[in-house]
Amino acid sequence: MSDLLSIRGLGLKIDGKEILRGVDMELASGEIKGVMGPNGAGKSTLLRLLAGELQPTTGELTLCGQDMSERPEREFSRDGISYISQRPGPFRDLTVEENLRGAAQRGSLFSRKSVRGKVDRLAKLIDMERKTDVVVSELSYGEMRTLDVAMALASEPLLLLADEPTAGVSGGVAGDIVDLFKDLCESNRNTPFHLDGLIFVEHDKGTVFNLADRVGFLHDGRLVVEGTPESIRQHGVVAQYLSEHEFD
Amino acid sequence: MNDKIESISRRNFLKLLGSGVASVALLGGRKSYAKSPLTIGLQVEMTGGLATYGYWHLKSARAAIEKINEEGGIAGREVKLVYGDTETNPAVGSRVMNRLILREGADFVIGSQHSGVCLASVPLAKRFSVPYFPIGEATEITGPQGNKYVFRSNYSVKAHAKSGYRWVMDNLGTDWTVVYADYAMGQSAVTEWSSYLTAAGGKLVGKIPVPQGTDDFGPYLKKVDRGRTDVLVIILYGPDALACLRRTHEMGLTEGMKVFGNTGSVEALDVDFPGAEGLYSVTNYPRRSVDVPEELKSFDREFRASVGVGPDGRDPENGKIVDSSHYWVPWENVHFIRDAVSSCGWQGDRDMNRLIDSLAGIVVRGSTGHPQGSKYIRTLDHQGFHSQYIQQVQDGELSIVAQLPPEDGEYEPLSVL
Amino acid sequence: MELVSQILFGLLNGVIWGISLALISSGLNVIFGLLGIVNVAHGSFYMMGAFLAWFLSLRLGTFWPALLLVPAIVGFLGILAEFLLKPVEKDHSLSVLGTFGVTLALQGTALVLWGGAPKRLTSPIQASFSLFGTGYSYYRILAAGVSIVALISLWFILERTNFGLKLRAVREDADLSVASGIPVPWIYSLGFGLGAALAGLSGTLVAPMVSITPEMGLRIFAVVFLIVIAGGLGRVWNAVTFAIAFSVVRGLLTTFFDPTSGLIATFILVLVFLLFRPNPVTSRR
Amino acid sequence: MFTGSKRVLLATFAALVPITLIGVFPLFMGRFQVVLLTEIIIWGVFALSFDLIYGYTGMLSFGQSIFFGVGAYVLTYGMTWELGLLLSLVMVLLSGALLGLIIGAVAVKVRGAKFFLVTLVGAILFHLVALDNRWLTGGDDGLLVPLQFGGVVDNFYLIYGVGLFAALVTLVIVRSPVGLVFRMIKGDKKRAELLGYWTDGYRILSFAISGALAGLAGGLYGYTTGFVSADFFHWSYSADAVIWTVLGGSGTVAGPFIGAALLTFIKESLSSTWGVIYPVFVGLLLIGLVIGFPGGIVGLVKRVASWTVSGKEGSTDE
Repeated sequence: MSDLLSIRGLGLKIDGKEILRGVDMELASGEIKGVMGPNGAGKSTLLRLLAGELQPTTGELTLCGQDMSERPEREFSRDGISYISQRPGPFRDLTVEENLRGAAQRGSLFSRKSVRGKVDRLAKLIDMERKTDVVVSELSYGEMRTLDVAMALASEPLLLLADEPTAGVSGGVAGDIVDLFKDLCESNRNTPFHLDGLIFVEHDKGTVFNLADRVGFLHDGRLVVEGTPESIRQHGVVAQYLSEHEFD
Repeated sequence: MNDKIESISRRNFLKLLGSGVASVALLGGRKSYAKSPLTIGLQVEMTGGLATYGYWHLKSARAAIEKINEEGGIAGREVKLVYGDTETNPAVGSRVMNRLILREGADFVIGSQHSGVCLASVPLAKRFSVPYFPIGEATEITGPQGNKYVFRSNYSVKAHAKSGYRWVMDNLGTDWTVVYADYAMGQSAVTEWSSYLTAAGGKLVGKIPVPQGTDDFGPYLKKVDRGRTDVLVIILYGPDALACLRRTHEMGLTEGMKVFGNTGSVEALDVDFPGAEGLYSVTNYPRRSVDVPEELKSFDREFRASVGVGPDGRDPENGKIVDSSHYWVPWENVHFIRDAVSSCGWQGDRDMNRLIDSLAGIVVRGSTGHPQGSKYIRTLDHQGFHSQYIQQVQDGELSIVAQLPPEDGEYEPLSVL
Repeated sequence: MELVSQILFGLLNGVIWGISLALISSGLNVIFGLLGIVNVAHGSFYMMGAFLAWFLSLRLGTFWPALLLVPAIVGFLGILAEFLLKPVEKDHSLSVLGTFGVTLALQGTALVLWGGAPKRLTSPIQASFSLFGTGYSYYRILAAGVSIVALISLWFILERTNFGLKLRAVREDADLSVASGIPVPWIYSLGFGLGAALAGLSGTLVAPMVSITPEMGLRIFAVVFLIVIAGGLGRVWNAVTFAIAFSVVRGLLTTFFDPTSGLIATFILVLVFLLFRPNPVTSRR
Repeated sequence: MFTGSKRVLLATFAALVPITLIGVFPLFMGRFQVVLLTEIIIWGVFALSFDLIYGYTGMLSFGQSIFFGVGAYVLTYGMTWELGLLLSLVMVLLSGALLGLIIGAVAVKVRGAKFFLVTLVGAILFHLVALDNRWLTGGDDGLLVPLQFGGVVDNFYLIYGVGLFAALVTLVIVRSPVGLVFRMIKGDKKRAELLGYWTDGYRILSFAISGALAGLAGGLYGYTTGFVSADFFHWSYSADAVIWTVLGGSGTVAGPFIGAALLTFIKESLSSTWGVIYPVFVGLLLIGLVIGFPGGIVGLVKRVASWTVSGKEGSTDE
């Protein structure tokens, strides 16, 4: 089976500062990948590059065999990549329903019925059917993050990129989000909102080792090591990092 | 009288706010004519670029109406003044015209000093069949853009040029450089003056357009060809004229060259500054009493006393300088209305044609009602012709150096009504 | 020969006017470039400066005290305006609206207090000298000199004083500034006041050279904004260079072409520059 | 809407009452009030055009006077060439939209303060060009519009009809999926782009629709007054639209009309003495609105309504 995503020698320089250097990574279909690393290692930057928000200085980026490195940002979403950024992203002045509709209608602007059906399903998926008319600015932080997940799913992506989706969210809600990711990745290809792949950045190592099939460890802009959760723990740098963040 | 108008509109406003839509219905609508006062509307520049003129126009119209009411009104009817501020802006001026006619029930409207406002109001005069007396000087107002309801008793740009160019050629010189405002008024003035000049064998050495609102006249005045120019003609208005004159002086252009300005150049300005000294310009009426011709002196005295202008051309109360070239126009227009209404026995709309007939071709002599002197309104295009003066700044004061008769300004009508 | 003298005159005259423009632009550069507040009212501070200079000169019988008094008064007006608009100063759209309100209020006040008729202030120095065959007033040279002194002082304040350091740091990292004990709201107020005072000084200096009207602020503010943006936000010397370049180019274009077309051409040039210049915010040092 | 059908009904009813009242206004009012109301409707449409790009799409433009002026002149020439009112108005709409596309395509390259400046300079440029080309525009002195004028009341109903049409079209657009994208762009342009929208395209589209509406207002104004001049391009007309919208409530269809009505009315009712301080009043009002009531009058009404009606937040767009 071909790789869903493949990056080769990806690098990024901003104002002469190297943020990422020569990162190689593959994501097989159906795979969940966690990305770890200390602050400033370039985790979020990597995700933003994959989401098209930033343009790499060097290297190439292929999605399902298509070269994406020269494409404008919006086409990443159209080609099946969704991205949940580090900060809550819903439009604060719009209602939950409008946010979902806005995310869901992109490919089918004028088929109101199908959009409406999708919005209903999404609201149900995140258990917000009763809150559709609430303006986002009145939601709790956890609810906003959950809404972020639903909005990311609305375009029915192949690949989801999530930047610390559970940080700052209460344990229960965080668990729900993790479970939802797991379900969607493991679900049948024909289920609505099925995910073909997931890359997430997370500080909480419990979540990482629980959710990920494979884990990559970034340090100082380089992908130091990548492997299964079991194998990666043994690696020197990772072990040191883990011991330093015992109580994360 | 003024207070009454103001309080009505304020009450009007409060009613609409307070009790909603219906209550105003009682105040709207056009009055019936039976014994009601005759209403004269005035479009006036109280704010904006020509506010200095508006201050005097209101005083002038008000004084004329007060005087006529003391004398028993017009054809036995009391005269009422209604006015509105155009903000020197055609859009607002057009709304004022609507309000004066439709809400205040003006039977006549005396126009604005601003040509744009006048042009915007001309179609409304026709639409509502209300005689309109514009003051703005754009030639087209009594030309292709005019209509039979429009009467201008004062000079147009073309009349000023026609009347003045000869004197300038004979007395100041035949080789001119013109510095002018690069927008409608300046452009049409420069066309008129220079075409009369060249037709009479004079020479236009240079034509220097200056955009509106220029602070720095240096580069423009630097273009003046000093060796070949006799007369520097300045066609600028208000702040621009002031800035230009000061720089002319600073750059030493006043030495060895005569400077001549159009009517707007020093109108209502204090001319007691070095750059203005020696400047010649045209005016419709002397600023100071001493310069008024002997036969008009007694009328001038009464006129000034009524409006509130001192013999030095200033408001005795606050020292504001009068726009002497124009402030007589509202006063005289009120009297033109009186003359025409009394002579034709006008009562209301159905007598309109008779009124128009008696205004067209009307001839008046110098009198208290027409202190500026003899003049006539031509039948063909409803343009008025009167005498004009050449004035010069001498020792910080404007003094008259020549008087030009009405015939000098007469030109072929641009179009016939 | 005549042409050469015209060009030389145009160049020098352009530089002299450009320095006044540079002074008012530098004021906006502090407010907009450094603090990031979109201050549409900047032209009105300039207008107020000119009116106050005229008013004080008539009252005091001499021009010179205005050079100190007017910037102080206008600077205070600036602080007052900033204080009012503090809640919205971070939002570009709302601060455009708010400062536009300030513009209307100031312009209206000038109109009510002093009327719409153009005011003229007699130049405190009447003498002039001959420049390429035409007279040129010493006052213009003096005004340019005072402007240069003010610009150097501004540079000194920004680069060499503690206040300047804070002023430059406050927008870069507001959190950090708080942490290091700088009273951020005060930096904003004083910075705004400093910018307004510079506009006031510029207004004072040009007062004896122009016709003073309530509209003079609106006429200049778009140009000032263009200069600050084109020169790069927050860069004092770039804005100065641009102001002079703009003034010279405009002078030459309007001299040798039909002036309104020249004005149009200048605006189009600046507009193109504005649209296609790489984003000055990210290219900041 | 999912659950808000009752609210939509209520809002529709709330909108129908004033619309009907305005419709029967000429039956009770004097001619001047009718003329004034006609003008207010035109200004309302003009302000609405600004609201579409500012209140909905989040772009603070001072360039609306460009379209106003162009609309007025296109109508003038349409009438001069005897194309008839309807065809002239269609031409006005098309030219406004086309110009909006062009100017929009240039202006969306920049954002924030630069966008404001680019549109402002655009208006200054158009004004200068109009002043400089008297053969086309008549400059300051302007041109007369050949009218087939049918009287104050007839004209009122014409403008009333067109105004209603403009408001309805706008309402449909802002309520449509496209309108949702506009509002998303206003909220967070980057985020909308991330969701796959070509935001610059939508911004240009918004500009074009707004240009058509502003042009329509200009055309109607020229038709009503019978006079157009280069002055119509002056950016102070844009500034008026901005102030009306902010006062009435941006991001609503009713707001611009309410703001235009209120300020035109206040100005018209002020005596000459008070007229002088009107600009000061408007300036202070604007400052107060920006720091105190960013939602304008409609926002205030909504807030009061949500206090009284069981605290449920309303989001009606009428």
